[in-house]
Amino acid sequence: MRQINKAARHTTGRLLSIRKVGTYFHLVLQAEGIAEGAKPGNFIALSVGGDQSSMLLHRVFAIYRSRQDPSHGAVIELIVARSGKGSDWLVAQSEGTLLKITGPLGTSFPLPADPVNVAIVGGGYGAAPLFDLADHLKARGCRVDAIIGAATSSKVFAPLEGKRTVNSVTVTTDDGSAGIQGRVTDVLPEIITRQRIDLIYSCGPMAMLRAVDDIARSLSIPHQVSVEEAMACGVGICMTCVLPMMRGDKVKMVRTCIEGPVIDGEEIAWDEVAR
Amino acid sequence: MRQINKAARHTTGRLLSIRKVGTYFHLVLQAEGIAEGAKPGNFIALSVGGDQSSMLLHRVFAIYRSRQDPSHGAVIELIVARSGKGSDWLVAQSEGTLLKITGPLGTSFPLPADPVNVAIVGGGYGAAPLFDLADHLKARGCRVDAIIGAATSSKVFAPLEGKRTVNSVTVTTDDGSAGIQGRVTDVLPEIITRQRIDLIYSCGPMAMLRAVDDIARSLSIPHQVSVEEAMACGVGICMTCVLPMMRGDKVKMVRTCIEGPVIDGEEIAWDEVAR
Amino acid sequence: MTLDFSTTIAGVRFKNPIFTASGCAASGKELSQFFPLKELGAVVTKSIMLKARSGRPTPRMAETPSGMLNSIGLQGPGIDAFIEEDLAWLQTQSCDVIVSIAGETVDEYGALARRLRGQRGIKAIEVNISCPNVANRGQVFSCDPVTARAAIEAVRINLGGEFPIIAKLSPDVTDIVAIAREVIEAGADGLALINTLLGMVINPKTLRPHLAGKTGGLSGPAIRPVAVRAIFQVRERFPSVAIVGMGGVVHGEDALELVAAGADAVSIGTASFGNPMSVIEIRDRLSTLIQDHGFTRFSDAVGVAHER
Amino acid sequence: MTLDFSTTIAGVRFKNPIFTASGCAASGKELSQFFPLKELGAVVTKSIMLKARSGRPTPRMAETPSGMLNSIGLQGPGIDAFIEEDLAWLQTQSCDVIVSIAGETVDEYGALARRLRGQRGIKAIEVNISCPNVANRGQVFSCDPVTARAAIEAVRINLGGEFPIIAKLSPDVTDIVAIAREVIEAGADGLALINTLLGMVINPKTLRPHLAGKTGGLSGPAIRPVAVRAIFQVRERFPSVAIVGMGGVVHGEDALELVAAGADAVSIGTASFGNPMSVIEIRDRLSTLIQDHGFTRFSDAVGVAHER
Ligand SMILES: Cc1cc2nc3c(=O)[nH]c(=O)nc-3n(C[C@H](O)[C@H](O)[C@H](O)COP(=O)(O)OP(=O)(O)OC[C@H]3O[C@@H](n4cnc5c(N)ncnc54)[C@H](O)[C@@H]3O)c2cc1C
Ligand SMILES: Cc1cc2nc3c(=O)[nH]c(=O)nc-3n(C[C@H](O)[C@H](O)[C@H](O)COP(=O)(O)OP(=O)(O)OC[C@H]3O[C@@H](n4cnc5c(N)ncnc54)[C@H](O)[C@@H]3O)c2cc1C
Ligand SMILES: Cc1cc2nc3c(=O)[nH]c(=O)nc-3n(C[C@H](O)[C@H](O)[C@H](O)COP(=O)(O)O)c2cc1C
Ligand SMILES: Cc1cc2nc3c(=O)[nH]c(=O)nc-3n(C[C@H](O)[C@H](O)[C@H](O)COP(=O)(O)O)c2cc1C
Ligand code: FES
Ligand code: FES
Repeated sequence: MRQINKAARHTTGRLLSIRKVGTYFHLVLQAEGIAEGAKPGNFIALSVGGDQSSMLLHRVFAIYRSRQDPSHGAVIELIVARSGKGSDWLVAQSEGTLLKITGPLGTSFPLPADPVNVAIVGGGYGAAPLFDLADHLKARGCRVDAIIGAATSSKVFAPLEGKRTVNSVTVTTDDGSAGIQGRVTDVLPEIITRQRIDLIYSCGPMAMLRAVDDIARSLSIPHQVSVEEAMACGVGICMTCVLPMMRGDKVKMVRTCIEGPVIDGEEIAWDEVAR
Repeated sequence: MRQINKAARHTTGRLLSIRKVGTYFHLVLQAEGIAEGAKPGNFIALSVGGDQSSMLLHRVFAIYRSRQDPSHGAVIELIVARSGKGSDWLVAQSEGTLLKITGPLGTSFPLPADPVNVAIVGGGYGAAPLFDLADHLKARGCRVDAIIGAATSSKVFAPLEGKRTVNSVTVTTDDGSAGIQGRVTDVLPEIITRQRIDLIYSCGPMAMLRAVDDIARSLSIPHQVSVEEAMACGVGICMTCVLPMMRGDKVKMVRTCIEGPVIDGEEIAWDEVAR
Repeated sequence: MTLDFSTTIAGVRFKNPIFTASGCAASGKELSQFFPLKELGAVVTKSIMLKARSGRPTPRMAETPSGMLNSIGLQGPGIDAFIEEDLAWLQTQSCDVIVSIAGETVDEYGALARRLRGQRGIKAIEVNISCPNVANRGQVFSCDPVTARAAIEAVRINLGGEFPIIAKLSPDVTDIVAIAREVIEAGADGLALINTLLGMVINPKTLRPHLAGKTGGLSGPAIRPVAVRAIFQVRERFPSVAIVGMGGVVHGEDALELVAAGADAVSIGTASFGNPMSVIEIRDRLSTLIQDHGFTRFSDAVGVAHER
Repeated sequence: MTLDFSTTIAGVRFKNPIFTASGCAASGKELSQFFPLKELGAVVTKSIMLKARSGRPTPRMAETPSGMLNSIGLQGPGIDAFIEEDLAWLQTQSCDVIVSIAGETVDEYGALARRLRGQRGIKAIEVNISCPNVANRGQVFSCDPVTARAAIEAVRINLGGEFPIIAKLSPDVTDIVAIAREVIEAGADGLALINTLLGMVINPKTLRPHLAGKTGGLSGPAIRPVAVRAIFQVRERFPSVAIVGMGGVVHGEDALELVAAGADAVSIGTASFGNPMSVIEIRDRLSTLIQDHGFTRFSDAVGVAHER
């Protein structure tokens, strides 16, 4: 069962390093008290802009990896895309900047008890948390095939270590600048069949998640989705991040920062999702 | 005659250096097109806080010095006190920060045609522009005696080069931590008599300016005052910086960013000034 | 010198004057992982309606300069589930609770009040007659003196004097003092000032309203000067009514502004979205500031800006 | 593809839709050292009254989060000196001018209009019936349908149809559409939306109102969502009335928001205080954005947010 991470803390952490990876930025943050309890799929929330900022709301990012660093203690790593004023500010910070961090937040990817065949499907920066998940899956003896899609090659996030973890990586790009030209869903059915996939995990843009879920539903393959809804708080108090989900036979507006971001694909009432 | 500086430009300049001087900060800014036309007494306006700042209004600072730098071209220097959120931000910037600068603004100190005896009276950071003025006065053969006051020693602004320019420096502090314990006005009358002062220039907190003006008026000594009113724009368009001044036999609310900051002491309707 | 940091709202004592703002702390559980709720003066719960309600479609929020728009549309489980689950849980937290209610009709306000009668663990009822996120703007009861009065009267009659009534008003009116007068006459023991301002953001890419509900409520520091003004005006005219102030409080200094203008307590809303510890940080800072100003009782600072 | 960036307000053509906001560019001279005034769609002058007026005492301003309060109190030289000096000077700048007027009584509005009749170099009259910085809040004509109508009628009758009339409204009303209807019926050819919101700041050190005049007008990006909402609401109800939009425009994107909501032109106020080149930068950026959206005529972008 997915469960909300109840170990959330609010703390101040130092930005230990920031470096460009394609069009993304790889950030390493000191996060004492947060990194320790983080599970794959959890996210954190950051305050941005500094004291006199006009930006009040939290910015949330999936935890790419959390680990114990020999010299800096508990750290978390993020993969950040520039997509607005807050992320612009964040990636313009330099090492040493102090950041207010809240986390770990949200649900995590449920892990199968048995060593099954798994496909991870990531779009853009959505691939980041899936590689950490793959690590855990491999440790349980699963076979893991990765399908990583993006608009163009510079937006493909498939780090070397990540690639080593999984059994295979298939890259797709919309413009064909890397891997196969097309969408992740163009290659997914074939891989499902070839590798006898038992379970799918996906993370990326909502349109991709929906397309993947269509395939999973049609083949009755369990599908764990990490969704992305606009969030103002990330901690469950604002009710802005809701997604229509099936609860019994009713559609309910459910907070994706509390009952998500990782959700059973079949629970999502896709037809009611606003576009 | 004091005249508004009509050479004002709006430009972007680089912060070339920033260093602490007592409780103040000494800033050197690249200010191509601004520094060239600056006269003693003029000020500049800066935007603060960066793109996503909640602070919209200009911050104004007297030009401490303007000069041609061999490697950086036209530069201006400021002496900045921390006194609120904008100045806090400014002094936290590091070399290389780009700043939007508007200037030179306002009236400048009128210079006497003849080599007369001058007293400059500065309070706190208000002393800064007076040393540049002293340079010009000395070039015209004036004798210049400086009286520099502050609450405490760390707030006395009397740089070495400045001290060398003038004929004498008398320091007063409220707490006696440097120079004579007391106010500038405690020592001014005696210096006026001893040095046969013909003309007074002052710059500092409004209460000090008023007290100096009382003395100047009672002895019928011409007094040029650089006033400090809260300014939103610094360029004459908001009408917030007004001071009640005599215009003929009427009191008018006059913009101190346009008809000031340097004003004839006797024109100020002190009794109408809000406290 | 220790500070008496308690405050009294319509005869009810709260241990300190910092509350959550309705709709900005859900029903308390979510914040309780960051600090014990009993650290707060009170938890003000999200406005609850008679029936379960799914609220408006997304996008439900837009960040604006020093503020945000929301159009949640009063999503909630309905009063019965609220009492059984949320209120029951809050009672286990030994924190003081103010329940916020919102009706679609005058009768619904009455029914909500009846339903709360006899419930334990409630210190006061906040009556939200000012939510801008309803399809029919005519439903903003507090924009009209007649409906404002009617809603408060319905609550008063049905509550039977059991809890003090705090009427929450909208700043989107020509004369907030006139509306305040109506609700006070109708039996409100206190006022909550202010709810959000009606606003709109257009998405620069689509050139269409960004919120699915088109308009939303503007909150955050952007509106603080409006809140201070509203509190000041109402306090000036009604020196003895209780006022719970809110609107853009992010720092202790901001809370002090509202207190000096006349607020007996201060609710924190949007600030919590960027920092879940805001309420605690603001409480502690306010306490320090009040002592720095030489007060030994919080209540002496209330409305001090009105002195000459 | 070139852009037709011109706009038409009540039959009068302006070369581009970016204007200064009244009271935020004095009478134009001060900005002219940074750029030629004829670069602008129009210079809207500071509201002028019948007699010279010294305005309110200082402090007259307070910076607020993403905004500011001002309480200038309509300081100015009076209409005669304005015509002789300011207007005469503006006529030498070959720029288009909109003169803003403000009266203390209905008769004064009439007298101001009479005085402007026959003056050359004026493209339109903006009638400020919404300044919050007057001692008696009853003087905010646009807060009351009756006085709003009376002031505009007085201007119309006395102007004799010579210039279009733009009525400037306050957002501090329960129903801005109702006020808009009154002034349109009274003969306004266009509306200026919005004037400042009434606000207050308490000085955290003195714990007294920071402004000498206690309350002031809130402007800047903080209020932009309110401006967009007001423009959208009025445009929806009155598809063909001319609207000059204003309120918190700092970037070209912000101007586009107001245009999409329904503004035929956009005035820039507070932004100029932090950057005197704002008006030009916003004009250029808006032009680029409009072309990026595929429009060839500015007027096609006006009100586009109302389309489904
Ligand atoms: C569970 C989750 C995990 C995420 N993980 C990552 C990640 O690993 N790397 C990454 O680059 N991005 C991630 N995002 C998206 C990221 O949160 C947004 O790109 C970011 O908040 C945009 O902020 P901004 O200031 O740049 O944009 P703005 O548009 O200025 O943001 C304004 C407000 O809207 C919210 N908002 C806007 N877009 C989004 C969005 N797509 N998702 C959530 N909130 C949004 C912001 O939080 C903020 O409160 C994740 C989102 C979610 C929900
Ligand atoms: C002509 C003139 C010359 C000045 N020269 C210097 C100088 O050389 N060094 C120095 O340290 N300071 C100088 N000041 C004062 C300086 O402008 C203020 O300290 C500064 O603006 C405060 O900004 P803040 O953001 O820190 O404070 P805040 O209080 O946050 O400022 C808010 C707003 O009020 C205005 N404001 C607040 N206090 C003042 C003030 N005292 N004067 C003008 N505007 C104010 C700011 O410009 C801003 O728009 C001068 C002021 C004037 C008028
Ligand atoms: C997301 C959100 C939801 C809100 N929901 C409610 C509500 O249910 N009932 C209510 O009375 N006020 C509600 N409000 C208004 C707040 O309680 C508060 O009055 C307003 O936000 C101003 O305070 P702030 O600036 O501190 O947020 C809500 C505000 C926000 C931002
Ligand atoms: C300092 C100041 C003075 C103003 N004076 C006037 C005025 O004289 N007449 C008027 O109609 N509006 C006046 N306004 C209101 C502006 O014209 C404009 O409506 C308002 O500030 C919103 O726009 P902004 O956010 O771009 O500033 C003034 C605003 C400010 C900030
Ligand atoms: S983001 Fe606030 S409740 Fe989910
Ligand atoms: S500071 Fe704006 S007019 Fe002087």
